[in-house]
Amino acid sequence: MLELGSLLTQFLNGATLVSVLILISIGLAIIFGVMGVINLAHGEFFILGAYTVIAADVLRLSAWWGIALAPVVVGLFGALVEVGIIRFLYRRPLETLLATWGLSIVIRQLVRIVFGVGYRASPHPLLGDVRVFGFTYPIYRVFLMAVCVAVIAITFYVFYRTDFGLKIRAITQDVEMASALAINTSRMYLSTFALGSALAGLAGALMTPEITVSPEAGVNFLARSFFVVILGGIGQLAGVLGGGIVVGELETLLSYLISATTAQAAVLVIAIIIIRFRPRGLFGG
Amino acid sequence: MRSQPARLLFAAGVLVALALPPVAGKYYTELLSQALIFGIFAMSLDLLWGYAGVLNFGHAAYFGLGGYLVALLAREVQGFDQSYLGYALAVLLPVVLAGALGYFLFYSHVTGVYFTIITLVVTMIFQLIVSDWYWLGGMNGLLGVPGFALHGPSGLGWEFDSEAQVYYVLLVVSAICYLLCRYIVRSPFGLVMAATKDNQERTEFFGYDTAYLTTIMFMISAGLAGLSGALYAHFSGFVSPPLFGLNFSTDVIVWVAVGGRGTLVGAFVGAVLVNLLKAIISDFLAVLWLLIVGLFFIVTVFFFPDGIVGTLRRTPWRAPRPLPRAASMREGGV
Amino acid sequence: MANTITRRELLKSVGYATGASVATLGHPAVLRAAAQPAKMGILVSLTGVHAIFGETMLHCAQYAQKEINDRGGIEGRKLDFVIEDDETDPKVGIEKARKLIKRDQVDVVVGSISSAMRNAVGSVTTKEKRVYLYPTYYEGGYCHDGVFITGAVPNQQVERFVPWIMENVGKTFYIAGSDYIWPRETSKVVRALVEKRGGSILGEEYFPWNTPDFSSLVNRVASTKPAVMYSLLIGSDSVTFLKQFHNFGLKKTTRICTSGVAEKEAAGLGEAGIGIVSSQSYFMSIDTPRNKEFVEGFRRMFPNEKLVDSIPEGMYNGVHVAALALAKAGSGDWSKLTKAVPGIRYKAPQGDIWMADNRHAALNSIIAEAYNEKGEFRIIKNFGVTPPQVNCFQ
Amino acid sequence: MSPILETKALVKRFGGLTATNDLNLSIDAGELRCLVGPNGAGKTTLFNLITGKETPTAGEIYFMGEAISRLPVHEITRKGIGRKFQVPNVYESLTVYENVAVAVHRLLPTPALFRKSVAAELGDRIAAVLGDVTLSDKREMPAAYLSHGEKQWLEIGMVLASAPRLLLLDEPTAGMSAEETKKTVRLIRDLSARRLTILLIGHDMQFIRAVAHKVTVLHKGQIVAEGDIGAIETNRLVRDIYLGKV
Repeated sequence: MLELGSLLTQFLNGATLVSVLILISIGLAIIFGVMGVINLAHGEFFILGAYTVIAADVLRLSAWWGIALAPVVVGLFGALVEVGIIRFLYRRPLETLLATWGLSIVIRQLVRIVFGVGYRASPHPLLGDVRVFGFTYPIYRVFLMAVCVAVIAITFYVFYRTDFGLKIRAITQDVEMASALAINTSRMYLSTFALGSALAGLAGALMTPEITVSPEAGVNFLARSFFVVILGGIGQLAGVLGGGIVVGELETLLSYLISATTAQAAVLVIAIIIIRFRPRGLFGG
Repeated sequence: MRSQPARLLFAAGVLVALALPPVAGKYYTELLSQALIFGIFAMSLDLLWGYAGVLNFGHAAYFGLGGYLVALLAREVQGFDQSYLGYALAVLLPVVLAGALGYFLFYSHVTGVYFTIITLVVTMIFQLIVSDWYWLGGMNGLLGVPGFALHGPSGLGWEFDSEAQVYYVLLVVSAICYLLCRYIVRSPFGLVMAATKDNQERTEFFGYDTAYLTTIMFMISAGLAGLSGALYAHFSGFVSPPLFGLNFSTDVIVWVAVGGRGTLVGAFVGAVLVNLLKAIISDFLAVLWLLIVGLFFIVTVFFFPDGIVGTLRRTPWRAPRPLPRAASMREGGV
Repeated sequence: MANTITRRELLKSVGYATGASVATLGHPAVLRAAAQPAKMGILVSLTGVHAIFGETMLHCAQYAQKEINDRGGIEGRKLDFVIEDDETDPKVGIEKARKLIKRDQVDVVVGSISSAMRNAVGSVTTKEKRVYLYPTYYEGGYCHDGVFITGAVPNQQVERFVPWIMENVGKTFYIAGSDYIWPRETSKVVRALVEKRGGSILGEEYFPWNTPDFSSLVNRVASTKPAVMYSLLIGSDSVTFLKQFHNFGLKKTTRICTSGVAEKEAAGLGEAGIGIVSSQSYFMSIDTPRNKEFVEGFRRMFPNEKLVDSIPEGMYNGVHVAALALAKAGSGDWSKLTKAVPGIRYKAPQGDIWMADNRHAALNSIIAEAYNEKGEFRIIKNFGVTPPQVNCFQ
Repeated sequence: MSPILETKALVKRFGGLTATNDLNLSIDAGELRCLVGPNGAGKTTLFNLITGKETPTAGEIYFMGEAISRLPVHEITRKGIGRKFQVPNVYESLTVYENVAVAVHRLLPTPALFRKSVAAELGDRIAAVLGDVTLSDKREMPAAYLSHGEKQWLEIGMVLASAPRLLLLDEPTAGMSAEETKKTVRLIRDLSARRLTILLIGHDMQFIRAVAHKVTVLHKGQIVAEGDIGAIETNRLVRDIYLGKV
């Protein structure tokens, strides 16, 4: 009974969710891939991005300013965290895990103290529809997809076509070798962490009109990005794409057939079974 | 071998534990009872984390499973004593789940951080399922789990009503669990586990199936966690989805880290101390408590890696045995 | 920043209150002179997801406390609070309820938001024979000795609301809710009312907690074209859904009616909230001298609190009802107090309320529409008091 | 007499690199064989293939007549192949005694690992091993505190304690002083005299001269020469390989 229109909107809905998941997960994956650090405060970095938009609104700046500032603010914050905490815990991944979890609690409480505990709203930057083959779809969602594609393209370009990316890949392969080749690893780590944080902040800022903004909202997004990263294969840029597509489309499609909860449980079981046969994840090398 | 002062300290601890209820009053006795249950739970995590070097970031899944099983039995099965069946299943089901996960993960050489975040997602899924599945009580949880009771074969039975009775029962159960764990970690199996934690490759080259052995340790750990969950269900009379929560999973990590991982006793020390401290501090610092917890996490990692018991054990009265601080391959796992 | 300072002051006062209670610890009740303060345990979520309501609930309780003490306390006894944070975790709620009763020996417990928390706390208070007042609107059906409810049950939110919708908005409904007991119970009442009056329900769906994307639902609503979108999603899910509903431009054709949105949620919606019609027992904009007095007095005490909604008002009423019952019973004695609560009448900010024999409060049914992006509502119609209908099943 | 270890047409490729190329090696029971060859000749890869750490691209390995090349590490080890790594690979956080105990306990079935009493039963065996490697007086010391040479001996001791039929030694004297090397030579000769089959990788010609009966020379993953030490040392091809002419 699916007619073309609903099929198309359904596809676009799925594509939006996929874009969002990829935007949220890509920072997490980059940081893990390069540094071996799992940043449990990633959800809070995301929320900091959203609060940057709120803060911009309080300062009577438009939401576009908020979206532009968020990656800068959160990226700088990430750099601060790297210098203050992460730097001392290289090669101690479990300790990093604990420290970033502690950090996530601290950020949440600080956001609460500064912005208050309630839900916050800010004006929508881009209301309105576009017409696609005679059907309307919110223009902001189309914009989200475009940004996602751009972010992916830029990330891939940076990693595979620039000097910076070359050094990063050298470090990912073999840290000691990279150091021996006079690559300044600690500076590379710093920029990687800042970059990953900035991407989380950007995702948060972009999602502000579509989600609930409260200090506690970060954890849910953290859980989802873990899903994507585990399924796609940890530390793989392409894995994030694959994981995002699988999780997003499965959730959208399965929610037609079974409950979303069951769908998520099923995705996890499938992921674990896949890991038995492909320990590096579905799309891992 | 224990030295004189350590023995004295231990004996003093036992005496204090025995003499507490009349001094502490009803509320603190109950709080301590709860801390004992949490202590067993923390110890089960320590078995895996401290002795096998594998951190389960979703340990609450097994606790919650035990608790929910008991609550479901209490609701569904009437007319016969569910408590024994409850305990048995509360141990068995987590063991099976751990076995399955171990088979899928350890046998694929998934350890370290990778294992850790998968366990984290596992507990999130459990929380999702119990929150959203109506039959399991949903967000409202399950009410009406009976209290502790002991039933003999011929209608003989005791109900443990008063706070002090419950406390002593739990003290005995904790002691038994502790001795069991101590036996395991000091057995040749415990030694091989320690070896695996230190250097997995070398252990494999001695002919040990480390995936198999680690899975066994995981199963023991999960079973014990399930038991503590069952105890908790009887103790509180109520179970709800946050028992599976990420917060609870990280709480238990804090208890073990504070007490000192790889010490067993430390799990109890951490559970009792943190819960007591929280009860006291949150009286007048409710809003700041979480901030303190967060900072504490970070500070512990940096300045206090051995925990209380671990630090005490390095004091002069014991033979010095500092371990190299660099994490082993297994923990790194990257 | 001023916000933090008040919070610190608040914390100090809590510290003082508990300090005072420690001094009386251990004295048998008989030895306590009549002038000993009456003690109320206040259980709220100051941390975790429900802190959004918990903080205002606490402030409302404290404002009620101030009013009571300014008028000379309860029969000459000062009213003391012991405040505990349940951390939005029933596990902690149980522990704190036990503390309030066993250590602090409070006369009565007031508070908590979710049904899970009420179940947790209620299991302790009933066992320990202490009276407990629960202030939040919920699915109804919780009938345990000594647990009294000052929040609305479905019939109070819906009974007058649905006929009004059918007269003024339209007869075709689409229902969406969070997947748990309150939406399911409420929707049963809604469905019965709609079908009795010849309307139709075009769809009914439930969603797990923290659903990030509701676009599929929005599309289905768009294709079925109901006149009314009846939302029973709650908390952050409610905000997420209504934002996306707005972003898809559906508000032009379908009106949102809900019993799950009040001032706090509307504030998180901003412009997306404008036009939502909600049914609650209290709105901040009720235009009566009594409510004006309440809102102004409250704002004087807590200048940074912008919005009060029905849950904190229920808390405020709960404290007052508990105080009246304590005065009537003379002490926190279980058998006396459980008999004292039913029949208590109180002139609440929402209007007159009273405690019915089924342990629930007779509350006002009010319909209001959100009209600005600050989350403020305009009263459309106040139906006055609706008695609670409760079928015990919990 | 059939050989204890045999590789047939063994091939291992890593991407474009062929580390082991059509290798046919045969070791008799009780033999003390030495593997030599320049860096990158494929010596350690061969050890990895034999012990199951790597799976061959083609070919087969037979141990006591049984094909083993697709088995996991621990099962191959259980058939009686013990391996000592080049860099000392001991349990730094355990005591010397515990290190050996880990190796000894493998001889038990898994359930017996939960019987504490077995530790006492195996005490004599552990003590004997510690005596063999002259570490008896350091039994309670964490292995992290041993000198480099002591760690090497400890590891040899541990491998011996797990009762192998075939002992693989990867440059056992690397990083040892002259005195320590001498002691190690004595130990290896002693083991060989007890009819233990030993396959060792050596670098130091003097050491090889001191221990070996028969030498196999590897180059680019292939056997280029095999024979007793005298013949090998005068072999021109071998000389050219070492001088980098081939």
